[in-house]
Amino acid sequence: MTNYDAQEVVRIHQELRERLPRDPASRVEALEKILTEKGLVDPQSIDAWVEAYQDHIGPKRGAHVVAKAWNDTGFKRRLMADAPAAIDELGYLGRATGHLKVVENTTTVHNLVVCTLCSCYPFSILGMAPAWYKVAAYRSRAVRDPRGVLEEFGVEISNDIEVRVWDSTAELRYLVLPQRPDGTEHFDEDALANLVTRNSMIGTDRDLKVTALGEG
Amino acid sequence: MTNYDAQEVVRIHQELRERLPRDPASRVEALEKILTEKGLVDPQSIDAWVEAYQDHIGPKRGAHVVAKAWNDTGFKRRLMADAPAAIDELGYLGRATGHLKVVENTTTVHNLVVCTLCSCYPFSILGMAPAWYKVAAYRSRAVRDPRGVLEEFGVEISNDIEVRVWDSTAELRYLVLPQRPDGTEHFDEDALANLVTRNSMIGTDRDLKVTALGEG
Amino acid sequence: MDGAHDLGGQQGFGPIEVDSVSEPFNEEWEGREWGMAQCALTPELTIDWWRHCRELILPEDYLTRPYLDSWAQTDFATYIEAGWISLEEADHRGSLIEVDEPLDLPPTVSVEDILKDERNHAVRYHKVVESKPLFSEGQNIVTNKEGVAGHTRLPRYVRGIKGAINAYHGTHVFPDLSAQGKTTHQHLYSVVFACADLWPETHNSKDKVFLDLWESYLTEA
Amino acid sequence: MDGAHDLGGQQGFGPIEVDSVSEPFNEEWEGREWGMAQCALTPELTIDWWRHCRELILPEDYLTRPYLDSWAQTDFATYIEAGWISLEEADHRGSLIEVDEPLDLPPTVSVEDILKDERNHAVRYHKVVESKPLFSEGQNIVTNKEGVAGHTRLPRYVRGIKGAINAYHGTHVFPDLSAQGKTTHQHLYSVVFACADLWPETHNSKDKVFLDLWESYLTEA
Repeated sequence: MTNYDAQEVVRIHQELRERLPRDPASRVEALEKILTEKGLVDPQSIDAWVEAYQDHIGPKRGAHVVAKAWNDTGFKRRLMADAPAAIDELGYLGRATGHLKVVENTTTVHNLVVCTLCSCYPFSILGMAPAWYKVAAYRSRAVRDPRGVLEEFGVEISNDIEVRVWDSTAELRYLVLPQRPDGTEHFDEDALANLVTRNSMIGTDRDLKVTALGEG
Repeated sequence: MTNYDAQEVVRIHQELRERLPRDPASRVEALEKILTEKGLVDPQSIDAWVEAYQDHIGPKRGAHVVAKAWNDTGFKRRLMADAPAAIDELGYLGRATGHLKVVENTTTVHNLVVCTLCSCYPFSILGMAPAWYKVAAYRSRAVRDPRGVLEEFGVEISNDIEVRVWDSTAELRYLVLPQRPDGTEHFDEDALANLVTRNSMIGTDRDLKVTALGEG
Repeated sequence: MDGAHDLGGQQGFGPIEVDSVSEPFNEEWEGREWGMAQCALTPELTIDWWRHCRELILPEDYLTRPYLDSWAQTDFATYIEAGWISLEEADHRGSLIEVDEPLDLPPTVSVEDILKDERNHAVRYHKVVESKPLFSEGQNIVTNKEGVAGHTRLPRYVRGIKGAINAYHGTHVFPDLSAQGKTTHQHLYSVVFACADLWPETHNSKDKVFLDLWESYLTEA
Repeated sequence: MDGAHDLGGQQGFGPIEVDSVSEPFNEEWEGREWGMAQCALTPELTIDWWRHCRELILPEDYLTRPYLDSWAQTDFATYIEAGWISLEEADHRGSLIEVDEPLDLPPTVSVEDILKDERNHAVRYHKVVESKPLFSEGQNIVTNKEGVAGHTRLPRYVRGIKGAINAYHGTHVFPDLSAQGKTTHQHLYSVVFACADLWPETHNSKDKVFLDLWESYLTEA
């Protein structure tokens, strides 16, 4: 039974520090071995979860949502009003998107998403978070120097654009709706989706590139 | 020439991280080798400095100051009013004691010294700082939970005693004057000095033990 | 708690490795840890307790160990605190396992099961409660100056700062108490702060930072 | 700057190893570093600039590397920033040293020299200036709510907090500017804070914390 005893957890962390191997692979292997022998986890189910997030659940989903919002004003309206319901139409509702919120880039606004306290991320729609999203350098600086952070990503934000940083401190998760690039009037949803980068949906990319085949 | 360029120093730290060996002994060896070859340091002078702080300048000096203050009310008055001048009488004025301040324990007051921002310490009178004084655990907690810290040192402070924590944020350095133990009325200065522990002059020790020979 | 996890505005971490690649999993163990976190049986606990246990990792480890490794560390800690596995079992990496009463492990899942079932994992943390929200859109507020000793979701960089209500989100589970195993609900708001009010070097900035904050973190300005 | 060095009140570091022994030097390299710091020729710099360079060490290194090792790191950085040694020379650990113009290294010192000369190293940072101190003993003050982007000696845990003047220390070198190479002086005070005003869990405490703070860190309460 969980006792919610923080002092005890501090003691456990210290003990584990001495007792567990130092390399992450061995630590996780130990955890899987213990849980499996205890009958608390099924390694084949883990396999399936890895495959699900390796091959099926990833930023392509978010890109589809964005492309559909560009292409279908009714969907966009529903997405901005109630994102969980809208992505549910596409079968993308799931882990960490029960309180999804979409924030829209415009000519005068740029949005950037961070979680300074842990590394909250809308899994079911963007898959696993990129490594940079979880490091202290990004988490600490996104709220203090967002323009400097964007510069490191090669994104120059002119002074007349307002930067809005969304720090995911509650159970809401944020998806940035990037601007539709010019010259894509005749692109279908698939071609549009190909233009949408993962970073543009977090806000560390802004001006999407248009390629002949719509491959961004 | 020092340019006072913080951005450049950040870059240097990052470069050094990649370039310098990871173990401290090799790093310091590299520094000494470079400075010696550059003619910026004389290894024999380093030897002398090590010997000075190994064998001559240490907490025995502080203990002498404390014992003299217990035994000589004139000295104590001068010490409390102008500690640098008073310790200069004993030949102990030096590094980091130019603005020394003495704070006195009483039956109702206990003093504890810390430096939360770096690890400032009155070198010329207490020698090298103990390892625990410089670790994050002490620096972070001394100002937030001084009684908890003292408990870890085996010091129980009753509720009617006020704890005063001195965080050395400027160039002042603090020396705690512990209480003279009972039953030492006939001890001479040497015997008294033997009772004074290093920790009692930082404040992580309080009730000094009296032994038959005055050996604490 | 004022811990190493509370990173907003902390300085000195250097540049971001923006090109760190090979997602979704950089190494195999990352996938294993992620998968375990999704399908292992766990003692009854709240997400906020789990987060707090992650925050309680020693700062030097929190800042130096990979993200999903800190999940593994947190899983170990929550299992051990709940008495489901022992420190000795962790120590011997499985060779000493004692199973008292086998638990009812659900059948193996396939990728198809996962994809079909995913929408049921869109946890909703809100609840309709009778009380009326204290604040309304556009209203000026000031955040609490003080932290709390345990888990909280009011980061240090927005304590004692003036902001305004951007939107009302309804009532959500209150994390400070949820981390102690007590489920209560509180009005939640999107609150907007001017960067200029947060940092000494951004006084000319017109940029904004938005946080989702619970009602008891706020008072009328 | 809000860096990892600003440790007052940070939580999660666990117990203190109170018995860590074998001072003064636990290992030989500690003595060498200490000695070097005392007698090597250095470019002209201020103690506050050196401290700031130490604060700029990456947080994960600052929290995990031994104390005197961080001195060595800081020495390297200050020598390199001043152009006295190059990154390449640091890299090759001495094998590539180029000496442009040999400096005038003082004669070798003996222990006797050191002990005789020590009182001349009692640096005094104060200076008599004409301006009158703004505050007097017993007066209530409140500390600045905001930090500064560079070096400062107003720790984060006492920002925006009410306290009282305990004593006046005269005028001392102001570290925020000294860290930028500018020597100015400012009135310095011993300021007392109630623990009860600092931390959420100590509201019943009657304990006190004293800090030495410069006049521009304070305003009348």
